[in-house]
This record gives sequence, C-alpha cells and structure tokens, in this order.
Amino acid sequence: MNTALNRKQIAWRIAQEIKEGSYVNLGIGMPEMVANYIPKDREIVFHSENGLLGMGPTPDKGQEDGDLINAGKKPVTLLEGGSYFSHTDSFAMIRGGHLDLCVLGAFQISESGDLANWATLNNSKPPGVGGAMDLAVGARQVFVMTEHCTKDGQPKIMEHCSYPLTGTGVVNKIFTDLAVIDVTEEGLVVREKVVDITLGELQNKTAAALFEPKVCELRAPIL
Amino acid sequence: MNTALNRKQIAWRIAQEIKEGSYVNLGIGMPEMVANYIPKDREIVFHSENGLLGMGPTPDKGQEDGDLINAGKKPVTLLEGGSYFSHTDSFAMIRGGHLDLCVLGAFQISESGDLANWATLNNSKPPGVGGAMDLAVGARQVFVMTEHCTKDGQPKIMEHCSYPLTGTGVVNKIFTDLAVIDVTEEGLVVREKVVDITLGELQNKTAAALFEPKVCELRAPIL
Amino acid sequence: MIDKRVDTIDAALSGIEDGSTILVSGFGNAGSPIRLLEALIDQGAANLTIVSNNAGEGEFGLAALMKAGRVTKVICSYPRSAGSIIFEELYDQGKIELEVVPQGTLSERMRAAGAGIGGFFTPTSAGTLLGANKETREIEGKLHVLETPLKGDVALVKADAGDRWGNLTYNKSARNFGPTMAMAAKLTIAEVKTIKELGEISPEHVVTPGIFVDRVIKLREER
Amino acid sequence: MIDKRVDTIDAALSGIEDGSTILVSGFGNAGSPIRLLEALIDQGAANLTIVSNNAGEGEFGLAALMKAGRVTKVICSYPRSAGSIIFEELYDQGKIELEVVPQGTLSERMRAAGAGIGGFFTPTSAGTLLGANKETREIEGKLHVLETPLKGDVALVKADAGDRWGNLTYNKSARNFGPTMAMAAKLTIAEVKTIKELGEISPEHVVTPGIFVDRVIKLREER
Repeated sequence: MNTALNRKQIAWRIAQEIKEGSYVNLGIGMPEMVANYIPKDREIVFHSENGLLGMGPTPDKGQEDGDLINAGKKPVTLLEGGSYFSHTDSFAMIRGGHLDLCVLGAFQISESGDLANWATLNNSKPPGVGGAMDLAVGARQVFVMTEHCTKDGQPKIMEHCSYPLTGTGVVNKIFTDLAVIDVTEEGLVVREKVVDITLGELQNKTAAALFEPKVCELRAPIL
Repeated sequence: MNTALNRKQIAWRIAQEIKEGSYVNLGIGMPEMVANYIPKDREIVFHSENGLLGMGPTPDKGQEDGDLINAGKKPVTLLEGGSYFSHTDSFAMIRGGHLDLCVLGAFQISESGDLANWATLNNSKPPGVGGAMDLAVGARQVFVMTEHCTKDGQPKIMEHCSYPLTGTGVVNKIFTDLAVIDVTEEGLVVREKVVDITLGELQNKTAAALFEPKVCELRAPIL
Repeated sequence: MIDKRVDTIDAALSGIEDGSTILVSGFGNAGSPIRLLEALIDQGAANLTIVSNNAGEGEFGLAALMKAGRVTKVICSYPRSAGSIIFEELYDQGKIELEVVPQGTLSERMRAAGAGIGGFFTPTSAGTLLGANKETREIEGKLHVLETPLKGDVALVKADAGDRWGNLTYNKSARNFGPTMAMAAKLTIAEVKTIKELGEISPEHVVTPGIFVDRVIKLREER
Repeated sequence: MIDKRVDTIDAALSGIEDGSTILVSGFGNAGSPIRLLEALIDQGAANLTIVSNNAGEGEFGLAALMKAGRVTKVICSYPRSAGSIIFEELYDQGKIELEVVPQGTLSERMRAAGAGIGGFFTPTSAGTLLGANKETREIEGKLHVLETPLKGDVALVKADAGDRWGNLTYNKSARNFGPTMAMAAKLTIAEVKTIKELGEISPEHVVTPGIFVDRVIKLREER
C-alpha cells in the first residue's frame, strides 16, 4: 500500500490549516485546488492578484464572463461581499502584508526558506515571473505545495536552491505528498509524514537535514 | 487717480489667463476669488486637494453639506462630471504633474521663482504647511497672486526670500495689484503694469532687478 | 462567519494601548471620527501619537482627547485651523510635540506603510526647512527627499456605509484620508452611518475593501 | 466645452510617434484594448516599447501589432501565456527585447510615474536575478531594491463607460492595470463600451477621474 498523498489530498491537507476569516491567495496551478477542500463551516476570503477579493468558485457552464477571471486567467465568480480593484491596489494588499497566507508551487525550496518557482537554469522559453516575487515577500505566511521530489526523483528540498530565487527566507511551511515540514530558524522540522515511509527514507529524498522532534501521521481522506 | 488693482481685479486678471479645459487648483484665501471671474464660455475643472475634481460654487444658504467642503474647509458644490477621491489620489494628481495650473498666495517670491508662503521668521503660532509644498512643486504652472508690497510697504518680490521656502524655482508668473511679471531664466520680466506707475517706481517697490522689453498696460474692469 | 461588526464603543476600542500611534481620518470635521475620539477618553489609552491632517478644533473630538491630556505628539500638515485652541494652548505650554509634514507627503507616507514600500523619493519639501534633515538625491534634474513609511498601530476612520466583511464606502469629500489610513494601521476601526447587508455594496463601488478593516461600528451622527 | 470624445479610431490614435513607450491595459484578454492595438497597425507607429502584463496571445490585439513588426521591446511580468506564439517566435529570432518585471513592481512603477514619485524601495525581487543590478538597501532588517518610475508616452486603456470629461469606470476584473496606466502616460486614450452623459456616472463611483484621460472612443466589442 502506498500512502503518499495525491494532489487533491495535499490540497485537502493545506485547506485544513487555513483559519476562519483568513485572506488567502492561491498560486496558479496546483495551489488553486486548495479552495475545493476548505471545511464548509469556515469563511475564507480568497484574493486574486488581478484585482479580486472574495473570489468564488468556477461558474457554471455558459455563465463564464471574460471580464471575471482569476490570476490563472480562468473564469471565476465573485461572492457577496467581494470587491474589484486595480492591480496597484491589489499588490498593495499583497506587498503591504495584508494577506494572511499565500500558497505557492515550487521548483525548489531551501532549508532557510528560499523559494525558487519562476525560472529554471535552462530556460528554453522566456521566463515570466508574474506576481510570484510579490506574493513570496508580501504574504504574512507562505505555504509551499509540491511533490516531495521531481518527476525524475531529484529532491526539491535542499540546502541551497540551484535555480533562480523567487524570494529569500520566505517559506514558512512545506506540504508535500510525503510530509508536512516547518521551516524554522533551527532548520527543517518534520511535523507529519505518511505512514509507509521511514524517517530515513524521507531524509534520503531530501537534500537538507531534517529534524524530527515529534512527527505525527500525515493522512488525508480518499479524494 | 489710482489704477492699482483691487483684489477682485487681480483675480479677474488671472482668470483671463486660464485656458479652456484647464485643471486648476486655487490656493486657500485670495486665490479662491479667481473662480468668480472665469469667462462664461470657458469650461475649467477646479481641483481641491481634499479630494474633489469639478468643484462648483458656494451652495445656496441652507444647502451646505459638512461632507462637501473645499481645501479652506468652506462648503462648496460639485459640478456634473465631478468626482470624489482619497487624499492620496488627490495628491497623486498634484504631485504627478496633472494639474495645469495652481494659483497660490505668497509672503515672498524670489527672482529665481522661489516661493515663501507658509511660515515667517517669527512664528508665534505653530506653522502649518498644508498642501502648499506639494502644489508648488507639482503643478505644471504656478501663478502667484499677491499685493506687490506688504502692508508696511516692504517689497515681496526680492533677490532671495528671507522667509522659509515653500519650493525652489517653482513660480512661473506673478500677478500683483501693480504688475504682471514673468519669472524667466533671464530674470523677472514685466509684461504688464498699471498706467499710473512708472517703471522706475515699480522697480523701487521690487527688491530684484526687473526687465522690461515690452510692457503692456495692466487694466481690469471695475469690480 | 466573518463578522467585523461590533455593537459597543467599548468593543470597538478595546485593546488600544498606551503609547500607540493613532491615524485619525478627516479634513477639518469632514470625515473626522468624532465619537470614536471622544470615547477613547473613557477607554483610557494615554501617551498617544496622533497622525491627522489637522490638530482638532473647538473642544470636541480630537481636541477633547488632547484636552484630556492623552496626546503627547501630533503629526499633521496643518495644526492651526479655525478654533484649534486646545492644541495651540498645549503647544505653547510645551505639553505637546509637533511634526509638520506636507499634506501630500503625509498621505503618501501612510500609503507606503500600507503598500509595503520601504521609502520613496519626492521633490516635495526638497530645499525647504521641512526637508532639511532628510536624505536627498537629484533625480532627472530635480532635487528629491527620501520619505519613510508612516505606520499606525490603530486607525480611527469615519466612513459612510460598512458591512460585516468590513467593506467601506465614504460620503463626498469626507473620504479624504480614510482609505489610506485604513491600509496603514495594524488595527483599523471604522465608524459608519449605515450597516449594509453583505452584497448590498456593489463590488464595483467598494472604496475600502474589507481586508483593510478590523472592526465596524454604527454610530449616530452627533453634529 | 471640454469634450474628450472622439468619433474615429484615426482621431483616437493620431499623433502616436515612432519610438513611443505605450502602456497597454489588460490581464490576458480581460481589459485589453484589442481594437485600439489592431488599429495602431494602420496608424503606422513603429519601434514601439510595449508595457503590458502579458505579451499577447493568438494573432489578435497586441500579438497582431507584434506580428506587424512594430514592437522592439516588451516590458511585462509574464510573457508566456497560453498561446503567446507570436512573441515567442520573435523572441527566439532575437527580434524583440524583453524586460521581465515582477507584477506588483510593474504596477507600482507606473503608479510612481503617475504620482510624481522619483523612486521607491521594495523588498520584491531583492536577492533575486531580477533585483541583481539594482541599488539595494536594508530597511528594518529587510533587503529592499530601488525601483524607478515607469512612464508612458501613451496609454491605451480599455474601460467600461466614459463621459466627455474623460471619467471612466471599468467592468469587474477588467479594471486591472487601467486606472494606473491612465495616470502614468502623457497621452491616455480610453476605449469604452458605453458613452455616458456628464453626471450619469456618480461622482462616488468614478474610478479614473477625467484629469487622467485625454481621449475617449466608443468601440463595439469584438470578441
């Protein structure tokens, strides 16, 4: 049996961590899935950097509006209580420290919380940064949502990132298919891991030292 | 016969100078009078630093609204096409060079266009600057509206201001009860003067060199 | 459920500590949170630094708070209003400190605090007394001074309507400093005339999105 | 009478010169002034620097202008959108220069240009490739980079409604860069869906006050 989480389950795990009343920006791609698993009794306000606060779910087929899209340029809706504003005001929210949380994807994360998620070493195509650097430095907390290793098995969590950085010392917590890891001043502290991997195996898949004062079981419902 | 202009007439003279479609801020006090003499066929948009564009005249008695005031904190109205905005946006207009013209009062003006209009040398009361420094550096053109001399006959136009400055090299044109003077890179150029003063007398009332390549008659209707 | 509405002035002002920097909206009386200011006397916080465009008038609102001896410093653009008697008395007695800031710089410094800007260069006040001790730099031929962000521990803001998410609208020129101060404080408390149901304020017309607001209290107009 | 409405696309685009820096609103297609961009091909201006969040998609709008060989440089946060084929082709052929700017910095740099800010410090991009050649400074323990204002010769902005004074409103998340770009250019041209009578847009709901807008043209929606 493999208890590694699938993407939906990582999204679910992150969603459990988001407090009632939080202002949250979900990065483009995988992190967007987090919105689907927010516990029903929690009211969360989602922010989108293109000028939305109170972003709601994908509209029903035929109800899409080209003027109402999210940062990934996909059609969304706006909840009651939501608001529209300019890019400048939107990034004032981000950069001014008004977002409680931002969830981002990552190519690499360092043990000191550096994040690399916008460019690789060999960019065959022109690199784009979008709002990643603003979100990384601006949000009060930055969660990373990622597979623990790359597709070819290379660690993504390492002593130092080799890819160009998005921000330095910005990541607070890493959620992978195998573990939940806090980035602390003392280093990477494993808070949870899936049952069928040993701490030794987890360390082998991680290119930075892991600390394990007290590790809980990482589990998610079938999704 | 004394042809020196009274305040209404100085205001009238300045009003003639304001072009159709201009965005104009009138400083608190004397400069506010300029609005009364804009030729009827010219549409001018008045800005007030407390967040108004398209400011209209004083409301009728009983129609005053404490939430609709000008920079001098007096009740005003808003014309059709006007808008309300925050102080930050209002000063973005001022400081970003979007106002065509600002008319300010002055304690002193130097021949290089320095303006002193917010504090004296002996401030018995705590000095306030308000928006004067922002307007002085931000407006595309700064007109000064002033008596040519102080009440006790001292020149207000001088080589160097002795009072604390509002801005350096900001004044473009000076309108007094006696003359209209351009501040140019070559110095102070008299464009107009009232008929019953000689150029020599005007120079005597001015503590900086005046140039007079071609002086026209300054006159205003009876007001 | 997110609910920023509070029922009592005590709840609205709870937690404001001695020594706080308090941003107070308003230009003259327009947009001044008079009731909150007067209730702050009972709340008891002392040793306050007040950031506001003016230094109060008469014996109500901000002036009453000053008269009660709670204010040790005022940061403003224009302390002398018609009837700023209390402030002038305290100032003459050396009982209150004054920092005069140009109006546009005052607003922009608070915006910088709200928008995560570490400092900015402006030509306003360059070459004047108010810019005298500031770092300067010539940019495109114009002398600029470096200004720092001005952050509040608390903002007391008067708005027109508010909802349970903290969205705010303002009335006419009473908008003035409200939107900027709401962004610039750790704790933003808004006094409103009307509480609206969520969604009643159009998302296109929200002026201050709820992310900037912590508490909303409905208060009767007093004057 | 002030009347910023123009009847033809030729009149709207007249005077745009070779070598201009053009600010183009929009986030993906939302708020992109597609018709104006395509008409700019006929207008003939070449050697353009385009400032826009993205680098066009498909073969319409911005992409069409690029395909016509009129664009020598793009300043954007995210050149690679779904279908940014034309840009990528030109980039690979070395026919177009690219400057990647973090999205929030892009918007804030234009706001600085519009608001008369000579430069500002931001932590965004500090310690990364994009901040590598910039002046840095540690402010409150955080590394900041100095960013300069980004001014346009022209802004092409898509709004929702406009009036003869140039007041604009926007639709939903199509607001994005419009209000900021309108402030930041010498010549701002707005494409609107509806022309309103003066006063029909409530002064409380104007998003871009007319002072920032030079020309308004009503264009049919194309897509």
